Amino acid sequence: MAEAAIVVEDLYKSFGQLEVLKGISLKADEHDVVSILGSSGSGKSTFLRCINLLETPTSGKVYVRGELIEMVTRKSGEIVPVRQKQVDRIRSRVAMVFQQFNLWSHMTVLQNIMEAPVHVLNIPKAEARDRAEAVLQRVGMVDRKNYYPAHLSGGQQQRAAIARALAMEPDVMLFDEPTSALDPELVGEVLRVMRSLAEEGRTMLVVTHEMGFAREVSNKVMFLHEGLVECQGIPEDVFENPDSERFKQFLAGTLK
Amino acid sequence: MAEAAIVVEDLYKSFGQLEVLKGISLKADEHDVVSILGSSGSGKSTFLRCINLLETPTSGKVYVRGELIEMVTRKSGEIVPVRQKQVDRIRSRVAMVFQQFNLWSHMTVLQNIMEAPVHVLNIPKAEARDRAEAVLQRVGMVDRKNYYPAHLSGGQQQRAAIARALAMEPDVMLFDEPTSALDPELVGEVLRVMRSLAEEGRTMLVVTHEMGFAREVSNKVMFLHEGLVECQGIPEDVFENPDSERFKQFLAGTLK
Amino acid sequence: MRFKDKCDAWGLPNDPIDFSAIVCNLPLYLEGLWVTVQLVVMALAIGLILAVPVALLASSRSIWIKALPKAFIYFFRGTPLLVQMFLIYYGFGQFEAIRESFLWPIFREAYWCALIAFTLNTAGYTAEMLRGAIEQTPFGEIEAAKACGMSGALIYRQIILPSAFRRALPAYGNEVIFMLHGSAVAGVITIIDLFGAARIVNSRYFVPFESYITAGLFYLIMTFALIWLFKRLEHRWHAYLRPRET
Amino acid sequence: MFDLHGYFPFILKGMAVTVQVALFSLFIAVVLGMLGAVAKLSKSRVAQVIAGFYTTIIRGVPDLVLMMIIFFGGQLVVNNISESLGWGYVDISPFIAGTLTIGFIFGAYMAETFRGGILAVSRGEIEAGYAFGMTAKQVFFRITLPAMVRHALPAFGNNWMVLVKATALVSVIGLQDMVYNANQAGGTTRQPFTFLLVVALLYLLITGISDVALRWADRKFSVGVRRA
Amino acid sequence: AADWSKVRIGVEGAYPPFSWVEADGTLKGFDIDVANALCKEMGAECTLVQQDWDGIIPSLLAKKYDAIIASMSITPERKKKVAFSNKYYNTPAKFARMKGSGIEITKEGLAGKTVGVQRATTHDSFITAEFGDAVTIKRYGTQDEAYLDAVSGRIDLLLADSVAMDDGFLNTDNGKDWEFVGPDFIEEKYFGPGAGIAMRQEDTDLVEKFNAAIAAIRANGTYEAINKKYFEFDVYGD
Ligand SMILES: Nc1ncnc2c1ncn2[C@@H]1O[C@H](COP(=O)(O)OP(=O)(O)OP(=O)(O)O)[C@@H](O)[C@H]1O
Ligand SMILES: Nc1ncnc2c1ncn2[C@@H]1O[C@H](COP(=O)(O)OP(=O)(O)OP(=O)(O)O)[C@@H](O)[C@H]1O
Ligand SMILES: [Mg+2]
Ligand SMILES: [Mg+2]
Repeated sequence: MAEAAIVVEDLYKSFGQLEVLKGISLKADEHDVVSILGSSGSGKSTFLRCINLLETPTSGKVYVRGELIEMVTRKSGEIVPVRQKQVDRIRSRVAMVFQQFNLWSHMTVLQNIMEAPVHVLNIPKAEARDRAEAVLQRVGMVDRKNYYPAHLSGGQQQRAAIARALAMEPDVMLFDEPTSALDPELVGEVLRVMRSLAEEGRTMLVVTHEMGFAREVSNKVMFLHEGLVECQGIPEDVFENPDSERFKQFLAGTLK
Repeated sequence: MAEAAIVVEDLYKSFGQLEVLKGISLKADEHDVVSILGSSGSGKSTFLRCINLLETPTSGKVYVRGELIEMVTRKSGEIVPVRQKQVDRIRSRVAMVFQQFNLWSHMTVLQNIMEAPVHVLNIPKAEARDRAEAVLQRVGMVDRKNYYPAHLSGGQQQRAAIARALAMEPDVMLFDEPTSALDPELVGEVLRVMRSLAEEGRTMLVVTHEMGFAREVSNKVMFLHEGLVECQGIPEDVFENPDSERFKQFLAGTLK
Repeated sequence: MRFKDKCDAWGLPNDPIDFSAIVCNLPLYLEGLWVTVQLVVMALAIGLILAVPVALLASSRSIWIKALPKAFIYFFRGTPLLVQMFLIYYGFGQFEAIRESFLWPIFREAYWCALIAFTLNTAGYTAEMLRGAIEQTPFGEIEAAKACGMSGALIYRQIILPSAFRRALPAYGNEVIFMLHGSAVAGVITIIDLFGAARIVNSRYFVPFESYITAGLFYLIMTFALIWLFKRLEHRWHAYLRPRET
Repeated sequence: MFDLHGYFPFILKGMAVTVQVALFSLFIAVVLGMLGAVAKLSKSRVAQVIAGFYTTIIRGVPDLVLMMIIFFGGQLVVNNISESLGWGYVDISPFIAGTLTIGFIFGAYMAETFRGGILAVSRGEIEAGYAFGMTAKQVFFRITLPAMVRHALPAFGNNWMVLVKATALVSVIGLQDMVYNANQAGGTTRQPFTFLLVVALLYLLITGISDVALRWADRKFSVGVRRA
Repeated sequence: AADWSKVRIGVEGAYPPFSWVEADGTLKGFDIDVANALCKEMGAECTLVQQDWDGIIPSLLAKKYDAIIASMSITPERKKKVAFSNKYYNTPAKFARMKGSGIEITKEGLAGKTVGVQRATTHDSFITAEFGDAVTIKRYGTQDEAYLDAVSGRIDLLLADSVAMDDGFLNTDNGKDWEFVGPDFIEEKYFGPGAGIAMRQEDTDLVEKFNAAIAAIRANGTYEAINKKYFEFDVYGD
């Protein structure tokens, strides 16, 4: 069997006094699409950000494709990665799509997409350009490649951001509420692209409030509540027979 | 019989090539509450703004309490009021409440309300203060009198703006979509105040999209379409048996 | 050498750093400081008064009305204060016509020349700031004033200018500090201001480091006082912009 | 229009000096400003304190006074250093002193400008850089810096205008810029007004050209911005 | 630079006829010619550095140049800071007034008058010490500026070197309404023995060299030639 794409073991994270994650474990195999649900403030974003080390976990282990991200506790009590190089390398294999898109505003769409392949993966420019054109094709944005982000609609910006992540040919893609900054009519565009990625067999971790997506597209669902995994499983089980009171409440809230 | 509060005769208004009002007439007696309806761009705001000369009509006559606002055509073709003093005086008797409130941001609510009575009507300060307190009472805002506009909610700002208009003890009040810049939950506050003003017998011209208000509070309704009066009458007639196809369409649109 | 002798002497022995000349000449510094304060305060006050009509004219829509005030602003913002001061002091003194005119008693004095240069300079900068602030007045607030029957002049007095002044306050605070610093050029046309005092002490005792650092300290203290003052003013005047205190 | 008694080339020579001083000191100011901004935003307390001290003092004391302190004091310091290193005399010419002083002064203003510009860069764009595996250096040079230019440009333009005018002060330490030369010519011919007016017009020429260039730059760097 | 094959000399450039700047920017004048002659005599390669009077001694001390040839009077005060060569000329100081103003150079005559001098000169220290409480003193960065203000009538009197004022002002078109008044002032206490070359105190060898060079050009006629070029009398004094 192939190595699991992402393994998280007993992850804790505190901000100062506030304990946000209280021991979370997750195993995502290749081709898995994991939906992470939870109400606001339950720690979903923090969990995702710990995986590519935009936040440093307080304790716990993160393996990407079997490789453990090594951490060490400084004398000051601060926890830091042992080798920054390892972190940079792992980040380049775990691509993230943000809620606010975070496209680089001073670059065109094409430049945004070529940036990391050229400067992080050191791919020749010409090749990076071909790759960029291909992923733009993939998300249906070829005709917008020379636009600046500010001149695109929200849905187009998010598709460009997805293309930027795809161009890294990452092992895993992390999505943090990729549709919640969009108008309802733009949500569809982006969900369509994500669904097609899932069908292609990409490994994805998706924080979302779109129950339709969680139910139909993903093959694993994880519900966080106050920093703990409240329930977890395949969508059919979790949605049809929710054994958690809280999850029932949550579903009632989001569906009304 | 008392003089009619507002009489408009055959009003035309063009912006450059664009003819926005194409001959509008209206008679509002004292205590009348006239709702002006119409889809976006039909010229409602322009009509209202012509009455207190924030826009100068291209032709037509406006009488306020029987007094004709005198206009003259300059050699340059520009139309201007004959006496600016008359315009200022008439404006001081016709108060306007704007969609965007337009409170003076560097003054407290109390200062906003006292400003025009003191400097335009030349009322002594102490008296103006009493008057301001009274109108604030009227709109339920006494406890906010020393706040700056930026520190109030939209509904409170609009009530302050109504108080500012009331403090002028105007013959006529003009409202230009006074609730459409507000969140649905704030709309109620303002409508309640307006309804009570109507019940007091104030003469009011109200541009609004609130069909409930038009139907229940006003005693005259006027529907504008592409710069013309498409239909006009008492609400019962106009709403129950609309003889205009366009008005039917419009109603269908706003009620859905 | 005894201290008193040091004060009387022209030139001091070669000590690495010697502040005794400064101490001896503290009265000179204080006189200079007083001149600086006078010049700056008066220039700012008159300049501000002058700036208001200039700004109003410059924000007019008619090209004819705004041409002259704009040129005024452009000239005084576009050239160095030092040059403006030289122009007024040495330049005007060159003309027979000015020397014969009733203006001469004013242009004769370096003090008044400096004051005129400073005033016009700060008026130029302040007018530009005010013009910007005037043009930023929310259109709706002006319409609301019109709709209340306010006349044009009243609207300017009650609505546009008060809110423009508030908006311009932070930028004006910077201008005041720049004026204070700029005033040091007065020392170049025979005025014994704070910088002029430092020049005299330096050229008499050859203690450049000590003399200028002392002046620098005085300027620094005044700058901090001004910064503090403007913080207070902004606190008062910008209540309407601050988040509400609970 | 003016009778310049043949001194015009002399004034133009001074103008060349003025422009050189302005450009060289701009370069120094940009370098110092960048260092200052990075120091102020760094996590190191020491760097923060040094940069804070630098910007506060410089902006609290008039340029003219600083120029005197650096022109005279700076030479003494350099002498002491070069003597202790056994280099002998290292000259600080008025040009170097003037340029360094103005660069040093405006470095403090630039530091504030750049700091503001860097802070205005969206946090998310920087995070996105890290999320794609860029090193801190790459993020700074490829994301933060270019994105900052647009935010910093207006204040940068202001600084440049003030800097150009500040070059007039170098005449006071004896550098033969156009103000110095105009004073010389005005003194010799006893027609100071004429020469100073010419100098004022030349300054307007420089600031006018700068204005046009800055507008152009602003348009160029704002291509990625939607304008109302 | 200890062998003094290269010497940097500070000059002023705003003090005609001793030094001024031509339209093409070149330096001219008696001081300049003397400086060049002395350098030639010493076999040194000289660079002239123009410096405002105010900063002329501080810049010497800061080693911006090695010697000052700028009509600087040898005074006891300056000697505390710098070393001087022997004098290379000596001319008296004198007042000038507007023709017809009738001002006399007495305590009473000067009372309330404005006198223009160049800042930090012997004239400055003289008038400050002797008449400081009677007159208003206006101090200028250059002598030229003082002349400008004399023409425009901002000052009642000028006090300056008689020769400099004669050639640089009174004999020019601008100075036609002005005239000398009062006696020559040559008090050693203020004016010293004449104008000398100022150097840093530690450079005693350079002082020697300049002294020798001055003696040499006085002896070989170079000095006389320069003198003739500018003046009809002997500026060296006695
Ligand atoms: N940098 C930080 N410093 C301190 N507290 C933080 C920080 N980031 C997040 N938190 C806190 O951690 C908790 C969880 O935040 P997180 O953003 O992970 O929630 P979330 O589940 O993503 O919520 P949402 O659906 O609103 O995005 C919140 O209480 C938040 O205030
Ligand atoms: N100052 C102006 N200059 C040019 N055209 C204008 C101006 N003001 C309004 N118009 C045009 O006049 C037409 C009518 O505008 P008006 O604001 O009166 O419409 P309205 O009925 O109030 O619409 P809404 O419901 O959107 O407020 C519009 O087409 C508008 O674009
Ligand atoms: Mg989140
Ligand atoms: Mg409208």
